[in-house]
Amino acid sequence: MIAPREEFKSWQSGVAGNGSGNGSGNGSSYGAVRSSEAKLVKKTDDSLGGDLLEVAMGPHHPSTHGVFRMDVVLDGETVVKLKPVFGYLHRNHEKIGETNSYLAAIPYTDRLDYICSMTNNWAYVHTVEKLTGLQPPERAEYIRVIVAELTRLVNHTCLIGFLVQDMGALGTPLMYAFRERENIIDLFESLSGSRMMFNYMRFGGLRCDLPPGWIEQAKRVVANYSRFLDDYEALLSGNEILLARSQGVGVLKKDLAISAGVTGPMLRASGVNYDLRKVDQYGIYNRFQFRIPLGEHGDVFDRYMIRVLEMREAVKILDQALAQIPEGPINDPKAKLRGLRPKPGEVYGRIESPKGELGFYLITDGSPNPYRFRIRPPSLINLTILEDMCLGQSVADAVIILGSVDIVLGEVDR
Amino acid sequence: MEITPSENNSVMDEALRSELSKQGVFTTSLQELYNWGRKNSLWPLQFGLACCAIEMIAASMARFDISRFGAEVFRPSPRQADLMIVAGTVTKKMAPQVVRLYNQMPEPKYVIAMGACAISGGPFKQGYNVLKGIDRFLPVDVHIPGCPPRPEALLDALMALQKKIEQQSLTGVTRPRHLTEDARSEFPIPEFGEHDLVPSKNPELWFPPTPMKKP
Amino acid sequence: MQSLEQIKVRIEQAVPGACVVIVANDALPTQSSLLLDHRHAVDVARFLRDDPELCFDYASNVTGVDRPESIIKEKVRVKKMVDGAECLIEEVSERKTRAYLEAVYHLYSMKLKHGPLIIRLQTENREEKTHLPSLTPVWRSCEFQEREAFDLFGILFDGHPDLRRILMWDGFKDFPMRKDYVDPDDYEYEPTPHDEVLERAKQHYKPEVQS
Amino acid sequence: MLGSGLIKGLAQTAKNFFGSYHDPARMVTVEYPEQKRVVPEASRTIPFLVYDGEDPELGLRCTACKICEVECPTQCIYIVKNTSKKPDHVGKMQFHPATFDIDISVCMGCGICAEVCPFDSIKMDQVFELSTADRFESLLLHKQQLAKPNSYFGKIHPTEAGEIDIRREQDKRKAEAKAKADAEAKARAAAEVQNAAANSAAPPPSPQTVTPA
Amino acid sequence: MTPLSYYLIFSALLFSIGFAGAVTRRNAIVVLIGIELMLNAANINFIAFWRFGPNAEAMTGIMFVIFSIAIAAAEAAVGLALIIAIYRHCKTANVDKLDTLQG
Amino acid sequence: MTKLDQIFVSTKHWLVGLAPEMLQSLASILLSIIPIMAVFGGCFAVTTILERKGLGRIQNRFGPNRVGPFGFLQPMADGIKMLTKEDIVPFQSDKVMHFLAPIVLTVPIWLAFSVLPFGRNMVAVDFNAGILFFFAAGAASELAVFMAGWASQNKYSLMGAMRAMAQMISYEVPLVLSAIPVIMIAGSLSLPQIVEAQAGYGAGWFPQWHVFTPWGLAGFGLFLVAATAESNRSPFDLPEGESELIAGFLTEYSGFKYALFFLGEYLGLFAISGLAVTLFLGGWHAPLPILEWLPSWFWFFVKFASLIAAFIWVRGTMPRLRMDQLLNLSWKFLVPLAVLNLFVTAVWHFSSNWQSFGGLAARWLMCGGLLAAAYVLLGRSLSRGQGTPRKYTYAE
Amino acid sequence: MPSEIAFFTFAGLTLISAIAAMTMRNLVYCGLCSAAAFAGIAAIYLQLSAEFVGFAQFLVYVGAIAILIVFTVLLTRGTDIKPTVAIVSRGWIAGVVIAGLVFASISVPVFMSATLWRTAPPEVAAPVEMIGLELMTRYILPLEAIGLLLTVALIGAVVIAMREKPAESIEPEVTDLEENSTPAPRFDVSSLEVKS
Repeated sequence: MIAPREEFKSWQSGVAGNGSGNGSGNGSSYGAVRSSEAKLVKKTDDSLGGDLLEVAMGPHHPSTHGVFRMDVVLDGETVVKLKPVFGYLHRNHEKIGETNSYLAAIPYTDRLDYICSMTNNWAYVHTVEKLTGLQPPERAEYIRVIVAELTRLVNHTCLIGFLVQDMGALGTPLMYAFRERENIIDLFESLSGSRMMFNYMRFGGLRCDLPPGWIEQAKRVVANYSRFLDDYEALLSGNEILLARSQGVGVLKKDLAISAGVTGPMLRASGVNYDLRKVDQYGIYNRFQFRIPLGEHGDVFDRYMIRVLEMREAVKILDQALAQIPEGPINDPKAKLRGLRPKPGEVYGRIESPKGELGFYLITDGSPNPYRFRIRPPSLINLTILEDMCLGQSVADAVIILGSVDIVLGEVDR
Repeated sequence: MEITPSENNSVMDEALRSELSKQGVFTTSLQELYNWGRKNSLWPLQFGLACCAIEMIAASMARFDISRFGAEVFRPSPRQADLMIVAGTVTKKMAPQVVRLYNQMPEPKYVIAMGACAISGGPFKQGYNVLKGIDRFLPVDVHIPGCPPRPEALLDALMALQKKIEQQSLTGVTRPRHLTEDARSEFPIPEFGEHDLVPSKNPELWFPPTPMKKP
Repeated sequence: MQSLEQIKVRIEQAVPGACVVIVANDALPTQSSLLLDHRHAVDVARFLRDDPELCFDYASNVTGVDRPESIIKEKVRVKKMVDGAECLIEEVSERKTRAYLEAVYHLYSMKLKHGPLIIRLQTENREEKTHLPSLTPVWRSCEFQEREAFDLFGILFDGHPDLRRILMWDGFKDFPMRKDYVDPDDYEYEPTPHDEVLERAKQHYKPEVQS
Repeated sequence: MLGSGLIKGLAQTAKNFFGSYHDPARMVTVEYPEQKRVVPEASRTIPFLVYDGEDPELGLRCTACKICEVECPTQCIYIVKNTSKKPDHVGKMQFHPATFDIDISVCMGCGICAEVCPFDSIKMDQVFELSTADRFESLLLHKQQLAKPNSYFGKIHPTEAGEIDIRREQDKRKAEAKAKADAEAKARAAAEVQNAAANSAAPPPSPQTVTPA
Repeated sequence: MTPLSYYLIFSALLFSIGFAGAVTRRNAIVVLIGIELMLNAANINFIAFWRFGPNAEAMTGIMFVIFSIAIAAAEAAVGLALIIAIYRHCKTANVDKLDTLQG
Repeated sequence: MTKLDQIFVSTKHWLVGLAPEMLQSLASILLSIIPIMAVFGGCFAVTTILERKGLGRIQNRFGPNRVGPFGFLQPMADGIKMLTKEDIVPFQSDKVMHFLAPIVLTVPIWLAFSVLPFGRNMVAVDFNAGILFFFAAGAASELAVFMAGWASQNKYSLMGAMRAMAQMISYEVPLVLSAIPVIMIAGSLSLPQIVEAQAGYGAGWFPQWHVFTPWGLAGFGLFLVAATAESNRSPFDLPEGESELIAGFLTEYSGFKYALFFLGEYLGLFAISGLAVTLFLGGWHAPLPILEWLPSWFWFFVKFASLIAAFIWVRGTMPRLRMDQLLNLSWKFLVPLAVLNLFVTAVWHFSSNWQSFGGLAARWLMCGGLLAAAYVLLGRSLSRGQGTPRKYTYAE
Repeated sequence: MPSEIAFFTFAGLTLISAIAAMTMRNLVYCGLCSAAAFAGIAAIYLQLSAEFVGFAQFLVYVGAIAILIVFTVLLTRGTDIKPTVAIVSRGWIAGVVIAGLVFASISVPVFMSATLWRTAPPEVAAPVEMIGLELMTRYILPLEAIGLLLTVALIGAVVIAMREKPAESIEPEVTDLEENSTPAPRFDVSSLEVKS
């Protein structure tokens, strides 16, 4: 039906990912035919006698969880150099935050780490509350803890799904993860009206109260969740292939993790006890009984397992919070919706998002919009040591190491 | 076998169809078969950009199950994909890559712009690194507004695309883009400039209307 | 954690010649900060990291801030002789602030679980003297964040192992997070035009808009 | 060990395979175009404008105050005030929009416009089947497309709409009562004036009471 | 039925081609291919003579070819391993350039 | 009964008889080839849709169900689309090889079907070295994969091709080694004779299939693992592992050529499943004597289908291995076990006259114990301490 | 007649591929053409009703040796893919002349001999059982020798192809936490693009 295109007279020939993205010298010119020189193999002199292969994985690559690129140099299948390239999803959150009002920045925080919108909301309103001295009432604090822990469940389940997907399981664990995610998303939707971009928290409180019957539904979901976790672990935790792929792979040492500012489950998998829920005791986390699981080896399997154990702890917190939640108002009476003008100064606020420390740094100058709006993304900083973890591993390992770091590009590039 | 465009309108009534069957039944049925095959086997490119990608994944998961339409075969290689779902914000740094991926797809190929960002830059259109709509560089078949659109909205768009394919003919004015004589299956890839993409739009594709005037 | 004054005294003892200034912060949480001088910044940072009582082993947040020249108008009552009589006159005095770029580091201690300690470094101006010492050798976590500050603000970190653009492409010339950055003119049709859009529309659609 | 984990995993998937035939918790697919999930009441997609009564032009609650235009984070709302005024539900004369456009190709559905609207005029819709091939015309919604009756609002957000209706009804009644009281007071005053005038034997002005619409 | 001489001529041709290649080409891999072709030419002769020979049930030709194939496999494995080792050492697989022993 | 059993054979004879004398041999060949191509081509279509539906069910969704009745026309739509899709030959690629590769892959696999016995007297060609022919035909696919990867001139393709070759060469060894015990016991390389060797029922009901012996079970397991790897199925789908190599050696293929690769891959799977049925699962024999009234080809296809289902099931469950682990599995686990299995088979063969109860038990224990011990030892050494439960501490 | 057609087809294909394998510039083509030649020879064996040998030839030569050759080409790539020397050189001419002489010296006796023009006895078969029995009885010693040879060759090939020094595992560069240490630049410093 269609005449075959004999020669693909294109500006490039390689498929996806090995094209230029960074524009550093290999950007194609508009309308001009790029040199058809085979850039298949770039020979580099190395002492080992083998030939090195330069591969650009990404920005369109199935394993990079979005638009991330790793410039990898391979010796056979072994990674000898890895250069992360960012910015393919740089959406100028900080610039937009500096031109918009304090209220208008809340929906933008939803879109930072778009799997954990609730905790992003919380981090931002937490920072502004620190700045303005607004104090959310008790019920609001409880609801915040509940939605944050539900978010943790969503994030960790999906992460494990993506991680096992990266190992090559045909999406089955991911499907199960999303099956359970949908239940929590339903909760969030009936609470805030949207499936992903909740825009739920407000300075000194919340946008709206729980709808009737929500607590019961949430209790049901949480009760099912530990059952689901058992199933999930039966599917994965003992799987020999998963063990072989993940144990001893991508080891991150304690000292390096601290120096590199790694936070969240990844840090705790390396054995560092640092969880802002315990350290800062923000919100009302001091009221709940829960423990911080710590890994020992700091490899991919520990990172997987820490997340499973954290989910089990999150279920515990949820059980307590859902049982204890009091009645009452959900907003600080001092809070007003529009026209927030904090007095000049600066503040840094942070919370433990599922991926690590999510901080906001605001400088105010008395105008209705912040002078400086800075987001401290856990995903980006956790990637600092990506190369250190991947060197000497095979390319397939690099993929799952990246998966185990748990990045969301919206947050990495902002 | 010659069928004039007016006759070859796919929304033809039964009487016309029976009349045609005397002379051109073969062409008509071939066309139907071709459209039927194309519309029921839309393999998307496994290609997520931002937030909407999560809803795209959700659409392929158990609750919404895009596979019912035969479209769950997310191909990681553009050579085997038919449908590019631009799911999320296209940044200027990413735009050349998106165009390149489109160029690498074989004809017939379709583009769905999913979400406000892909259509117009959406909430991020004020940003300096955000492309204000993928249709500046690529011909988009279906736009789905929303931020992000629900997975059902993606399914709805898929059905809209299927309907669009169904109404195309092999010849005449309703023929698809790739069967026109001067069809381009590749579009120029913008280059990174010192301040912006060069050029910032493809003038052959992008015909915005004049903006209204604020009194 | 020790108070900022104590830390300042200890730094000045430990790193001879270091000049540390406390920068006050009037906001509610009063997170005041320490301004360091360029020459001793790395030594001070190393001291902060290694001192067993401080042990700021974790640099959480590194960011740049743009401080362009601005004019602060102050109303001052000045005693002046008017018509031979002394009287108070309100006079507006204009004061120009110094233009500089700033790097702000938020330090915490994972070991002792305290913080934050905020340190900041300022460049001489915004145009050509935008060099600052890099603290990446002290804390690895500064690596990408300093690169980002370079990319978006144009702060040059001396001693950084890999100072390249991180978010924008390599050939990009501007520093978009600076306050005086002008967006590229990629104006497009906007159906809900606001004033600035209309200004641009005039350039792009001259005949249509005027007609 | 030695493959037992693999077998456990296989057992899990087998459980799900067979479960998908009888267990609704495992077969969760909703076959979209035929079956549709009931979206929760709070659900929101794009904004719309509420009007009371039958006529979208007359009953439009919007007063073109432009708060939403200012607060919208994405600046996707465009309002032009009409020069004339029309009475609102309590009878106060209000401006109304000559143009009210929302560019849903930009709107991110955050709902801030609905939150800040002091007139309960702009609310969040629940339609999501908006896909279109036409990027410029179909995605710019004008006042005509945006205006939807209050009954529709009551259908998609029953709780909220109920509260608003009650409040507006109260406002209206209060306004009526106030107007009545005002009228009575006026009448009384007029009567007093009249009396006084009568007492002073001056011809009284004819009383003019305005009844609110 | 094809006469025996056809096979013999064919095998002679094959042998000469392999020989010419082995002699003229410089790349060790091509030389090895040439040698394999010559070996195969011999094998064809064995099979042909077995097929046309007087006592075919003895199967000597077949046996010889089976062993020959096995040896060829071993030879190819060792030969190619040698080529890889030489390449790694001298960065070339060109036999002309391997003249280190000439001093 | 035999009428139904032999319906295809007698139909073929009848049809051949209709042809003129001169063309009878040609007709006979055609009548063997065409049904094989039709049946397995149909199998390909049905398997793709059933696989998608089955995976869907495993993942708690429906799978394709809107195209045609129950979605069964989905493969047809896919086929039409693929046929009409533009065929892109990359600018830098080697055009001849790019074109030849899918053909070189598909044709030999079709040939491999000619020696498989699908039922009683239903084999296209009865070579007396049939199994050797099968493996020889399978060997060509490696070259095809290499050609595809090399001709594409794409890094991912080349890496995929290298992986594919290393994998196929490594797994051909255990594949052949695990088939040799069957040849030893059956005493023939001819596949119909191997099926015949599994005829009859022990104690009147127990099928004498090879899989029901210790060496047979071990061999069957080894064969299946090696077959999965040979046909590039999950968890051994490294050559086209999409999370690492986009689509491996298929990255640059589009349209009909891609469809041919797809077809070739599935045909390879079918062929090797058919061989597994023939070698270990008793070919076309019924599992129980009372079920013998069902035709022999029915039983072949039942076993064949259940093997395919098992492959789909495994595909839906497991993540994939890494390259070095894959090769280790072959060389350090499968090959030694297969060699040991040869020895065990010899023991089994020479103890075949231990027919007393004690003798039988001793025979089973000895052979089974040897294999089990080797399995445990090799498995432990392969996993090297992985899988020991880890302890996690908690901080309050 | 059909057998002659088959013979000429296969022989022609084999010779063409053999010539191509010997003359092609691109080594990958050489390898693939040699595979085609080996396959053609296997077909000739089949035509000579040496079934077992034909299959074995295909399995070993196409399935193993050709693959090995191609693998080696890839591992030693960059050497001879685009040679600079012209294909027709003095050495080349000499080689072809010698090869022609070899061919002549073999083929002349073939053409001279009358007995070689005879056609085959009608039915000859080499059943696999017979081959097996022969291997295990009369040829047991050569078989053992071959087994030994293959083992030695296998080990030898592995030893030869092994890297001279075992590949050092690349230690991840950990940023030194010691004092006074600046992490070594991890990428080429010259590529730094510092512009203000």
